[in-house]
Amino acid sequence: MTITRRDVLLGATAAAALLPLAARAQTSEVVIGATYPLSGAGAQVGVDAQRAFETAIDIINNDQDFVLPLAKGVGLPGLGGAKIRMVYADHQGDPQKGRAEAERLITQEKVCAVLGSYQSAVAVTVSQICERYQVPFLSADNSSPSLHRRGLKYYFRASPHDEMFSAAMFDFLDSMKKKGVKADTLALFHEDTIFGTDSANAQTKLATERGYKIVADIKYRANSPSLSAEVQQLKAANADVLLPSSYTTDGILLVKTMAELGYKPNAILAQAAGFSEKALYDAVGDKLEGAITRGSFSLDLAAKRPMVGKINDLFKAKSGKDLNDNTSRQFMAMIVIADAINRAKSTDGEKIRDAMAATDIPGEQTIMPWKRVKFDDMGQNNDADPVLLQYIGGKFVTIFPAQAAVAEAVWPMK
Amino acid sequence: MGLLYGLIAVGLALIFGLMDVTNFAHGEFLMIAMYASFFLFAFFAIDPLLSAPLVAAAMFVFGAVIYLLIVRFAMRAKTNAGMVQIFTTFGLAIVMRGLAQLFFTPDYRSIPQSWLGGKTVSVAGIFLPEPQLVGALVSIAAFAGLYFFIHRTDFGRALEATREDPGAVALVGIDKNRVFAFGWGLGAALVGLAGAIMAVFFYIYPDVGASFALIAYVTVALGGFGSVFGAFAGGIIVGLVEAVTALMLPPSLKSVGIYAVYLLVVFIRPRGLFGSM
Amino acid sequence: MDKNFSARRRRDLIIAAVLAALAALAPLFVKNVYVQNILVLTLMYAALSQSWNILSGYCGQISLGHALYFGIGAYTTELLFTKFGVLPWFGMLAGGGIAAVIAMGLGYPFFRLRGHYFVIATIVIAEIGLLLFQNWEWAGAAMGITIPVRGDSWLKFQFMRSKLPYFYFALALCCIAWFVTWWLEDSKWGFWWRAVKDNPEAAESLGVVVFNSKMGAAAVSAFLVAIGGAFYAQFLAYIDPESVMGFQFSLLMALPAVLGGIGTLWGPVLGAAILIPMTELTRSYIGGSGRGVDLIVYGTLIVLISLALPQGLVSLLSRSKTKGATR
Amino acid sequence: MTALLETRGVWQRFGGLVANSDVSISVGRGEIVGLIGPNGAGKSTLFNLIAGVLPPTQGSIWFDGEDVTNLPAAERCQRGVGRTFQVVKSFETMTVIDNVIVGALVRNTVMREARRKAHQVLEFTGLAARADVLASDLVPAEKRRLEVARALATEPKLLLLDEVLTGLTPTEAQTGVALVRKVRDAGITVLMVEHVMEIVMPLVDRAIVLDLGKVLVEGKPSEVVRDPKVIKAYLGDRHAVGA
Repeated sequence: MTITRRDVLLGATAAAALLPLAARAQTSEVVIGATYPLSGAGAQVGVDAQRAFETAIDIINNDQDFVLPLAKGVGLPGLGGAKIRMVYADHQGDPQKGRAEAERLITQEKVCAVLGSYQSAVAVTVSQICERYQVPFLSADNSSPSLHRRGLKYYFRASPHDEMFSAAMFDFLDSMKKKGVKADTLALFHEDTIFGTDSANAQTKLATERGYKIVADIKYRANSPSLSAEVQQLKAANADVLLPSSYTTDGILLVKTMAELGYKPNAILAQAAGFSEKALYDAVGDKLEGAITRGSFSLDLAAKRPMVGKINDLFKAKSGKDLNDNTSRQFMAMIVIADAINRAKSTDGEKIRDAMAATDIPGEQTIMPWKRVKFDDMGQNNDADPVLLQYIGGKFVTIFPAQAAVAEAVWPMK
Repeated sequence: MGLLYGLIAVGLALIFGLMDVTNFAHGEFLMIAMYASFFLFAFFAIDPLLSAPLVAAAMFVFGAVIYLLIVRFAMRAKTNAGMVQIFTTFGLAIVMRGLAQLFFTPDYRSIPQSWLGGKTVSVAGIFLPEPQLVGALVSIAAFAGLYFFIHRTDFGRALEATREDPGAVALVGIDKNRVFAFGWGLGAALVGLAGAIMAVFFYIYPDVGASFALIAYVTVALGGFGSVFGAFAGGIIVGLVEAVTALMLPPSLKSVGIYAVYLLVVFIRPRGLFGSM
Repeated sequence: MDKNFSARRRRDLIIAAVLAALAALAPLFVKNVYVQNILVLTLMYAALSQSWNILSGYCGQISLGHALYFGIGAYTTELLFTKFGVLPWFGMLAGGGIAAVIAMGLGYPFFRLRGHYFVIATIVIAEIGLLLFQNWEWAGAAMGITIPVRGDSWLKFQFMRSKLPYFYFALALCCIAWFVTWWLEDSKWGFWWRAVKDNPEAAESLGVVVFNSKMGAAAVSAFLVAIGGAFYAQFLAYIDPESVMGFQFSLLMALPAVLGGIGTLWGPVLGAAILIPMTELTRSYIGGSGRGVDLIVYGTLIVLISLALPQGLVSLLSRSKTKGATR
Repeated sequence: MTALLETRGVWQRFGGLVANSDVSISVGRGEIVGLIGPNGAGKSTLFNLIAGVLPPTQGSIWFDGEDVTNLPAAERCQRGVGRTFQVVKSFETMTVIDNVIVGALVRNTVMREARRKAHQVLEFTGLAARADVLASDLVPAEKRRLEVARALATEPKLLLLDEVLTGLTPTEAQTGVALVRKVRDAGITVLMVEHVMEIVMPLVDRAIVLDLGKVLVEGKPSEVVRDPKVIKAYLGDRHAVGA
């Protein structure tokens, strides 16, 4: 009774509209899906991600001279030079919509792999659906450690997760302490969704193990209209190091409120997210001289690997921005999945999965400071070394680990 | 902070409280005003403090036009007028967000340098951020102005009479639509002021209104519909409760305190603190 | 006896039976899982909106906090399942029961409030629920609960790829919600609720215990919505506070009924049948641009329908059919 | 036989305002009693106290041999007190028949019976032809009549009529008077509040005049209209209205 004729008609129209696309997909194209927030609070990230993917596809589909897999030659040689086409879906940060869109991408658009998804909660449902349809899901930019520990066969993540990031942060603190810097007390400041909670859990664990004292652990509501009360508490705790895990919106408000209330910690060591977004530095960069953020990417690499700079130029031409933590990972995710499809010589989900599992890309063939791309049996790349970047003079400088560093950390921050 | 909540709520107090029109797009009005301040700053380098009257004037026109083009028709509904208003303005809110995303992109904007931004006055060891201080002053002025306006001018009386009995005022020769369009304009202009002040220390993006809308509704209802002074008091209480809750509970629960106080107040006084309706 | 009346009731029932039968056959023709997904959601929102309509449409107590009951249904089911191994079928009923009890508990103070004060109180209480779940470690807090799916099982009501079991469950839920409404419409409760909505004072003078009527409506409404929440949790196999208790659910439950015709038997179904596919299709086919065009289209349609048909889409049909039954 | 309704020393104060002071009246079974008095005499307040809208500040109300002082309106209706409202309160979105069914449900829990009862009442009150019309589409006189029908459907022992005849055209008023008689003939006691004496005096068996919250005079209509106190109270009122 609830299905009216109109409903069925709508469905039929939708199906009909899709047919040509699906038919085309099987010819000389390889279709890859990406689910991102394209409207609502996280929309900018989704829009930037589209630019990053397009940059990678340009390199793969056209003959370019980079030391990246598939850069040379046109398209995917393993599939007779087939070209990659992206289909984007908007999940609006809602797990249900993410799931529905993933299902649509797989069954309607016939995508052979799915990339995503910025918000971790959405990655949960999207990867479940991919598992059910035996289509590989590659987390480009989700950093929640719980994601790869769910026993999924079709889940992969080339980039580090928050525990790896947090470990690097504590390694850095340890090394600073050896140099005689006072960094004994920490203040955690994290938002209340999966990202913030996961990050804070990892940091709490590491702090206890390594003998740091957490003097404030402040969980706040994401997108709060005001953070004054929270910052008052941070100020009262007056820790040596502030460890924020915030998205862009709250990050901007945090820094502004800190300045207003006259709170300045010796160091800010951020769990990326908002603190690697250009918008945040456009807004409050002047107050963040010397802030440190973890990252998986650094433009400094351009000095050692010139292609990083060139690829950054390509991206900048499309988006008007430099590659950052998110967009670089998105770019790499595209390269990694294309490489696997190429080796699988097929668009069959299971074959691509096996090819993904066998992935072994040396670090030099990436734009990242990673040792290599190689997945463990849970689909996690444990060789993705995070870096720490310090915001100095309007740009990021790599300060840790030593082999990637181009400068010494400035401590305390200005 | 409480006075700022009050400032955001004051426009709503007029539209929602005094004219008894549900406006679910209030947060989006704020968003538009913040963008207006931002662009005046970005293109003409006008400090938000200076542009506030400009923004308010523009918002006045905007509010009146929205009323005449859309809300007027929503109020004509004979049955379940309340629901029609809720969902018309809700739809309007979605459209405004969509348009903002289309024209302004979803990127986060903020005004990096302004006369007020980031400066702090220290009074007896308590830090008072200047933008919030100015916000508080503007807020008090806005409330005082509105209070005077409603209770001491012909228009204020016309507004109240129109809400009470639109038929009767028509007999006396008052055009209901003109009165309400003016009311909406004024409400929007007050939000415009709030937006200009907010733009100094808050980031701006298409969904920014959502963060404030619920607080604004609660503020107005807490003080009581139909009372300008109530909305003012409501704002102060909300600010205080928020600060106190954040000290006692994990800060992520601070809104719970505000909501709980609202529930407590209306259970004891079903018309809010100073409500007349 | 008045023939018109019973004829109309019988006709409604027959139309419903025919539509339900047609719907039950739909999967024979609709093989496309994306469309099936839309159908499942449409049915679910029709059922939710029908349940919301009982309290807010018939009894006139506009609630914009029904997400609370939706979330309680979802959480009760999944907490019982993942922590104690209770099958979702029982969890669902438990969730419904808990939601009904909470609805009545809240009714005590809430039903004294009128108009906007009541509406805002409902929004606020759902928001409090959301915040509490967001901070409740045992219930997964922000991480939510992932429901382990290990193959198809009717017992655990989980299925890997097939949408059909979900489809039929949603259809059944929708039929039940419709039938309950149909049955209540011509019952003591149904009359009492409408009387309370129109004029509580007059209702009281005619022996209607207004308070109890509201409580009854709240309990039935919350129970059904919680079952819907439990279904959603099973369907999604993952829940977190934002995705089952967010304000958007409260609105999405109300919207179909309002667009279709609030306080009418067919309004919620009609509204959901138009609104949900529209929401999904606009997002899927014009949302990928990242420019918010889908929001503009969606919002404009809501404004236009609200303005053009204040009594809902049903009023288009009812002119000729149900002469003045329940506008 | 005891009176059907009795108020014993009832007071009602609103803040400093005394609306009823020490009002003791009684209504016998089968009577039509008129409760009259000038504006502001406290008629409506007393009426609401009897109907159970609010409890009296002081004093007690007895109905059918029981103390009902603290019972809510719904409970009194179940015991046999039916009422109408001065400002009509129809269920606007419901049809006429549905309006009446709400009343009929007090004594009939089975829908079919409630519906049959409602139809009987509509026949009785002459609204049968309008059964399927929405209450909001009725003309004012019909709305008044609907109020009576709804109350009658609750099968009351006592029917409280609040200015049902006021504001009607002479013809409409005559029909109304006939209906009230018919109601009494059906064995229902009637207590009616009216502001205008001319309409009610020929109809009622007994009249109670309230002034300034107190019982001024009580007795046969013919005696009451001649009472100088009543004339004074009313004349004063008339002058005020006329001026």
